[in-house]
Amino acid sequence: MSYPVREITFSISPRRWKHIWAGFLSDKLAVLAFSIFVFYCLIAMAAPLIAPFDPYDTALIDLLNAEIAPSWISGDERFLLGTDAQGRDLLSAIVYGTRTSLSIGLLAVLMQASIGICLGLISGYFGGLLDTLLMRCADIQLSFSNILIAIVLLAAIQSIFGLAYYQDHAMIMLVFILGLAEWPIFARTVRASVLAEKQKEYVDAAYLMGISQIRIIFKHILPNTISPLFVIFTIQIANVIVAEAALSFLGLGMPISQPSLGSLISIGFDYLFSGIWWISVVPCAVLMLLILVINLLGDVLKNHLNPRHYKD
Amino acid sequence: MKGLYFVLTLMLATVVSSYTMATHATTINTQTISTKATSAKTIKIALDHDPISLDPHEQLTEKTLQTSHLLFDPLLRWTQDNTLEARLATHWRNLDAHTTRFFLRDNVTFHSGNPLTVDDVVFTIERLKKSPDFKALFDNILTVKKVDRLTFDIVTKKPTPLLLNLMTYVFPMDHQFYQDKDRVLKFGKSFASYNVSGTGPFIVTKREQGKQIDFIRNPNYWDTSSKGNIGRIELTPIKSNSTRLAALLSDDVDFIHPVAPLDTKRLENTANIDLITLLSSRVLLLQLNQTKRAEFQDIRVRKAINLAINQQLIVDKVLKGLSKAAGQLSHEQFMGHVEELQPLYNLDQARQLMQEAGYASGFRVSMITSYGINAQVAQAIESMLAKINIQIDLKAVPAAQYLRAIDERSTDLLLMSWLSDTQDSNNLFEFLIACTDEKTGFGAFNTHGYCNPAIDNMINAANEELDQTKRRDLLQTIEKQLAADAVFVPIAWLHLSWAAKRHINLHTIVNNQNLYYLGDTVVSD
Amino acid sequence: MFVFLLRRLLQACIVMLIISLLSFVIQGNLGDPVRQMVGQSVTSEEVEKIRQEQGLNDSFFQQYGRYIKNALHGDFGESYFYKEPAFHVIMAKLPATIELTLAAIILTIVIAIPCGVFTAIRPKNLASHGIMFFSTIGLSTPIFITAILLLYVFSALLQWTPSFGRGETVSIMGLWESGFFSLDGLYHLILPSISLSFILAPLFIRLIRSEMLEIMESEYIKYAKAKGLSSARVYFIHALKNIMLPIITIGGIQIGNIIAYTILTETVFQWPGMGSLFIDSINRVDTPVISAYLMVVGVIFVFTNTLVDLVYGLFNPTVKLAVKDV
Amino acid sequence: MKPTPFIQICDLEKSFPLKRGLFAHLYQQQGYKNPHVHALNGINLSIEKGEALCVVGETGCGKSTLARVLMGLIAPSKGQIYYQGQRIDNLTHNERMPFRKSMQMIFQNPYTSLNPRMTIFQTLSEPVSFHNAKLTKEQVDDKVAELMLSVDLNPDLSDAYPHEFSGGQRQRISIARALSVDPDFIVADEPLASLDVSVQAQVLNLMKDKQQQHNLTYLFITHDLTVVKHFANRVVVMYLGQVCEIADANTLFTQAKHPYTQALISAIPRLDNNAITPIKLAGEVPTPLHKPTGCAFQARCHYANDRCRNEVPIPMQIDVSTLIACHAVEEERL
Amino acid sequence: MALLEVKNLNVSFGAKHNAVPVLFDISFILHRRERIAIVGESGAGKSTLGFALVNLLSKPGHIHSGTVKLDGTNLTTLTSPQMQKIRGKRIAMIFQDPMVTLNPVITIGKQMVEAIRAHTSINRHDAKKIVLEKLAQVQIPAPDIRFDQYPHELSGGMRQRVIIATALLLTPDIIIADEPTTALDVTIQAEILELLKSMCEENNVALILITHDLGVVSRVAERTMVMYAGRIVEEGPTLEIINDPQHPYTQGLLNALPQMTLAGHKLNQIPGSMPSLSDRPNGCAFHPRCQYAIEKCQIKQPNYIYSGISTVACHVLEDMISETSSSDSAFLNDGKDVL
Repeated sequence: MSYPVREITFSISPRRWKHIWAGFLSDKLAVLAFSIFVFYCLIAMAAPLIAPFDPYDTALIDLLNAEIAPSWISGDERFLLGTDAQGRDLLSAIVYGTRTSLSIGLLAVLMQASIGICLGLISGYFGGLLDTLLMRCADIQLSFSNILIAIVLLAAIQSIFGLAYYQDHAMIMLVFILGLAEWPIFARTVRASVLAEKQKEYVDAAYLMGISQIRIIFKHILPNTISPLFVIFTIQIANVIVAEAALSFLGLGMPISQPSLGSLISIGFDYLFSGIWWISVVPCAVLMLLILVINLLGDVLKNHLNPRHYKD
Repeated sequence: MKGLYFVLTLMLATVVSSYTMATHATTINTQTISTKATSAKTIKIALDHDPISLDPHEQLTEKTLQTSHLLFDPLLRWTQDNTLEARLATHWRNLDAHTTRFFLRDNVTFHSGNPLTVDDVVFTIERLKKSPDFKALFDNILTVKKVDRLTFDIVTKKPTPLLLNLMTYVFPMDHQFYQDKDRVLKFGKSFASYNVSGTGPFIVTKREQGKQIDFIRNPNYWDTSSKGNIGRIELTPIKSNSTRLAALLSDDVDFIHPVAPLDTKRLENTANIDLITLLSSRVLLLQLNQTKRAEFQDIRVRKAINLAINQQLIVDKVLKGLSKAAGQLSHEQFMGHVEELQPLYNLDQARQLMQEAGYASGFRVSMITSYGINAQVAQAIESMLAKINIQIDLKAVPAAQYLRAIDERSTDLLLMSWLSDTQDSNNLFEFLIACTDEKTGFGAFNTHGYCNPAIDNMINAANEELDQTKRRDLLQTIEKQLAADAVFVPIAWLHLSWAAKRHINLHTIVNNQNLYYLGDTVVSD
Repeated sequence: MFVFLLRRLLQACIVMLIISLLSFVIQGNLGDPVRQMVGQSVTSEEVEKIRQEQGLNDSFFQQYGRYIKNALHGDFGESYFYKEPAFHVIMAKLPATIELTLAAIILTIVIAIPCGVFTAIRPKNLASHGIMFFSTIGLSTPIFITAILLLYVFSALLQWTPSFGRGETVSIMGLWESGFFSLDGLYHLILPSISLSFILAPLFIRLIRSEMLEIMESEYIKYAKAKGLSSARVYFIHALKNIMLPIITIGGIQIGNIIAYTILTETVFQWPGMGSLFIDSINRVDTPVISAYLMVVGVIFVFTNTLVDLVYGLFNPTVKLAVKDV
Repeated sequence: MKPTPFIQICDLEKSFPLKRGLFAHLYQQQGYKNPHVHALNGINLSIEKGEALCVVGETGCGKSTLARVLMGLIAPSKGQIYYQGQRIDNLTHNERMPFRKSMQMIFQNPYTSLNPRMTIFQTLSEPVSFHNAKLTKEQVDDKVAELMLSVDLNPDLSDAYPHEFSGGQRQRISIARALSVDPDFIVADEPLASLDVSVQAQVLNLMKDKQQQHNLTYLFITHDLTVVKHFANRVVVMYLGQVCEIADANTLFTQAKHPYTQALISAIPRLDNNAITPIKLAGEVPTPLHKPTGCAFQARCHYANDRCRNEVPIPMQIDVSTLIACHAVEEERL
Repeated sequence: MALLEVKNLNVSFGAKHNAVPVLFDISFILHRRERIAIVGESGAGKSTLGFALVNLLSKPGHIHSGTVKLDGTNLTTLTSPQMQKIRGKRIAMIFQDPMVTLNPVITIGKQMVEAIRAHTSINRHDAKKIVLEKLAQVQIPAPDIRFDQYPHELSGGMRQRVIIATALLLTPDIIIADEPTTALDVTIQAEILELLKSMCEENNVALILITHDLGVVSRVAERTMVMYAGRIVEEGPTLEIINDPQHPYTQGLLNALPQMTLAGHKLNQIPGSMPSLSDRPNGCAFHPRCQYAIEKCQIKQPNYIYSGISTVACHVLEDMISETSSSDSAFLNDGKDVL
């Protein structure tokens, strides 16, 4: 006796990313934050096109123009946001500073992510002594703050390469230092996901199919560990930018001739009591907004990628 | 389990506290003397840093000298209008070209109660000759001869026109107090760096390095004519300009130094706060390293750089008009000052000179500066030189590395400032202009590699020339020659700035060598 | 327990070794300590003499060997600036930093727990949105900006609070210089601890909130409700006790951050603690202090981590540290 | 001489160290004992071609460990495994490759046994193209479509992700994946545990069909005795890492000998006959860490005597197909 | 009067405008000391029903309409403090997984004592006495040791006993047991079921057993309700339903059990799977899987009718009955009222 086999109707639930995207669009704050972030990115990418002056071209800077207030106060239309103590157009400096800060943020986090993901995958998948060693290192490093580690690394690198070399390659060096400083966050998250994923039977199934371990790690496990990383990736960008700003504030970051937002603020702080408020306030506001926006994006991602909100 | 936590906590507490105690023991605790004066005032001072030692011979810096003026008295001292004033030496006379006789003040006692005698002065000058920092200055003094209890002769190797200037550095130390414990130690703890017995108006009661020094007035101070009414001083180092200013604005301190040029405008408009700025003889100059860069060997290039830099603009914009644009090294109060040498600025001519020299399209050079206001001046120079196509890779570095760069002559352009130790032009020439000589220390800061034997000879001659007119001629000739050769770019004579609550009467106590005699300060109610 | 402590000790040794190597690489390369110690008009001959005396001209390995040897005897070298054993210098500054962090932590706890719990149990409430908004702002403001703004507004403009230093300290049994027991000391503590907690509190508010939200979904919370327990008991006994675990863990990791934040806060407020000492030492190239600082921070890290693990064990009955040896 | 069994398991043991990490490692080298959890304790078993051998037992009895050791997912601590007479337990991942095609596994949880980030096509085509490198893209497509049809799934859905399917459908995909390499032998580790009753039937029927179609041999692990009765040819009852009883399915359900088997059978929730009251076992369920001495079951057994408490019973052949490890049965107290 | 009377209970998830109904028109009566079972596969809404009865639906869920009357008091309109007094005291609950039901960081004893003290003014000491007594009652050896232990120190079966003891502490009127044995081993399962049954009998407690296992139902419950996709499809005495299921779904469910089939034969299977609550088919929710489905099934939800054995919601059955015994219509009309 047999029943007529019917193809059962079932719903195809919307694809994961479509779902996230839809949830994202319905969140007004998220859209706002995202638009501002995109705006920042565009500005950073198109800095040479947008900035009215090239702040690195010292020939364009005239001390005669020093300390002009923003145009709505001074009426000087050449300098929308005014000029700094050197006569550099503040708008241009901020545009380029944003470019520097964002690049350092992105590149350093990319470096953190690549180191962290690789070590985390290896550590989580193979386990054993290597895992213990790597995670001890991660623990120790994580217990010190990124700024502290960066200061130490900075000093070490400066002493190895010499300060002059450091300043010439400050951006790459900072990326390197900040990239090294916080890989454990990625490594630990990846490792935790890998440990969880490794328990899942699809990994065993793949293994039983004879698929090589490298392929299992990268093709099967890695894609499943990605989503928490998006959140960390986003928030880390903010952290790295702040760390770079803090280093610059302490006088250890970008050189004065190629200011990042952090060094602009650091320079500006000397002017805080002097009445030339725009030199510090404007970069501060730009930095804070950037960090705020990235953190908000991190929150949004966290909410939408959370398995609790999105049932598998 | 809980017991364990207790033990752990206790262990931590013990470790920490034992060290706290240990450091306490090391803070100075001379006998506490109550102040007699009923009208005694307490003032709080915030400086950018505190003296590294209480030993007046350990380091030749403004901070040490300032402290020495509180704890000791010199034989002579500079007044506000840059003349010399007798202190522990009442008078003096030249016996011959090599010998000068000094007469000491009687009835002066040290903090320890010992009376001041010539033995103390002999001890002190001998010690100065051993100090690494002061050695070079006192090298010329052959011996100090004791004549009687209060009279002594100073014999020099060569005629020394600036002997009196030197005597401002002699702060007689209590030789009985320091006997056998008089080592000058740069690293490590010496007796003298923590224990003081001077003749000065103040006594240290508490010292936590990097945090605070407290002074109280010496009740047995010899100078009874002094109207000074400060009973107690609390001196705190505050490094950050903004925090220091905030401390003054929030009434936490009465007196700060320095004030960043930027903040002067704000203070001018603040009620109850006096801002004093004085032009000092500290000169800021840009050295062009001829050894390292062939381009700088061409006088046209050096001249062009001189012409391209607008000193007056730097002074107006960066230094807020408080400093003075310089066209030479010697400050106007110095003997070597040449009135005609004014800063030059002519961009067109500069460009033309560059073209003549074959560098119309310019070149790239490196430049090092220390942090702070120098870095801002450097940036201004950077953009000025960019206009004659000289591109600068500017680096601002911390002091320690800055000094290393000087020692190694590792940079093409160097921005540095120099204060004459003797209030005389020749000190500038000796260190900045003379050919580098490891042995004598001459040219130690000559990073431009300019070496002119003729000028060296003139420097040596001036050192021995007692005739003021001839000496003036010598010094002015050097200054003119340097200007003609465009060896370096003088930028400005920098200013000093203080801010204080009005009742401190700040204007009465500061001088342009950054010295203030708080012992004589009268604070109003 | 013994094994646990032994393990920690080993870990501490490894940490120390790494730090000592790092700090030594830095040493002598940051700049010239001798140059800083002498006045301007000193001959290079004299400088060279001092350098020789200090053993700064020896080879790297000689110096490192000497350093390790001395370190084993508890001697981390003498500060060039303070002319005292670097370790003593650090220890003298430690109480100030500990008190600052303690005040900030207390402030953080007082703010974060009620706010975090409230936002979790009333997520739709307007006040919750407000708290979350401010916590995001707080999280996004670099600590040096917060500190400078607080200093500017409350000290310079309003003159409500002191601007620098620790104020009057009271010696407790001669063991500890404390600012906790004088009005002036507490007064001085306000701004620095607020700016520290300005960055810590948002972090913990968010942590508590998300943990709380997660726990609220758990079976045992539902069960506690089904038993008819009052909401207060459910939230503050059943839920809070469980979120203590992740909070302790994250809190332990934050120790490192707090130490870094104290560097910035102390620099701005001229707080005479370890952090400002560290930055000053970097600028002064006082390398013995720099390496001693790193060592002490390393010890603090190992110590707090151990403590965190012990406390974790207290809160989590399923963790047993005392694995008996077989 | 008996013919070589299809799969032979000899004295299989598996234990897990309790402590891990650097310290435990050093510790052990110093000769200190690191306590181990014994998940399998000397298992002897043979599986004949074409049969469905069911392994039953409660949580923690080692049945899943048995499956994983058998498949080479974890290495045994001791003992040997033979596949058609060839020893396979000591092979490396690569050496084992030839056996991968003939031995496959179906897992318990259909929600975790499929990679959530791979479409069904990717999941199924990966082993197909991996083991048949020569196949063209079209051939792979065809093979995948064929596989999906064979488990009653519409091939049009091959581009969907696992979360778009129901539990039963996912389990069918798992079966299709196992079948994709045309195995002879399939280990099914509680494949029905997380499925609803109505869906269980679908999967069970499908497995039965495939057995007939492909002449498959099953090692079927379950805790549900009603399924065993329906599906198995032979049954292995395990308790705390040891085999209690091996018997034909019919024999087992009609005349179980071992006291534990009896208790298990009596505890089956029955629809029809509520007259059978479950045999109540004494005491607590021991964990593999705190294993009682003697017979593993003695602490809960009503028939235990001193011998049971001290001496481990040795499995004893009762008749052709029945094997029992019990002193009580041996002494004919039961 | 009935102890518990549920009438036309509708539960929805989500906000008003896009609310998804998850329970439809649930009505039933529970008498004192009665043991009833709610049977259904996962996703049928049986657990939701359990929580709806005590007003503990998790966040987006809410009671849309209908009443739950306990001794005449409508629970759906009570304020939360009022409801708090009911929960634990008059209606106790037992959850599925004893591993996660007890708070891991609080000792067994404290968790039980607090349950007493939440509803009575008994002091700690006396409460402990009651707790120890109840622990002994559920046959936990050495209750005084267990009292101070943490949940992880107990085995699964022990924990479920603790939970049963907790439920009995204040001798409630009703215990709602949500899959109390699913997470346990077979041998333990039987013991726990026996315990639950005997405890209810001894303490005069009514039991609502929520389960997917018909075998469990037959052992414990007197009456059974079968749920499918948020609706009760069949209700009646347990044995009758098992022996002669009326609804096609119940039939399919029973026939799919291996024990109903001869060994070696193919099992009867219901094609497809239960629809998710968010896209329930129109009409009778079961019609896409029903081999008897007629056109009407796709359009209209069937009403409840009494088949003579049980009350069923099925168009096909309704048609069959009205064809065969149209004279007996009065009997059929009664169907709805029975519920």
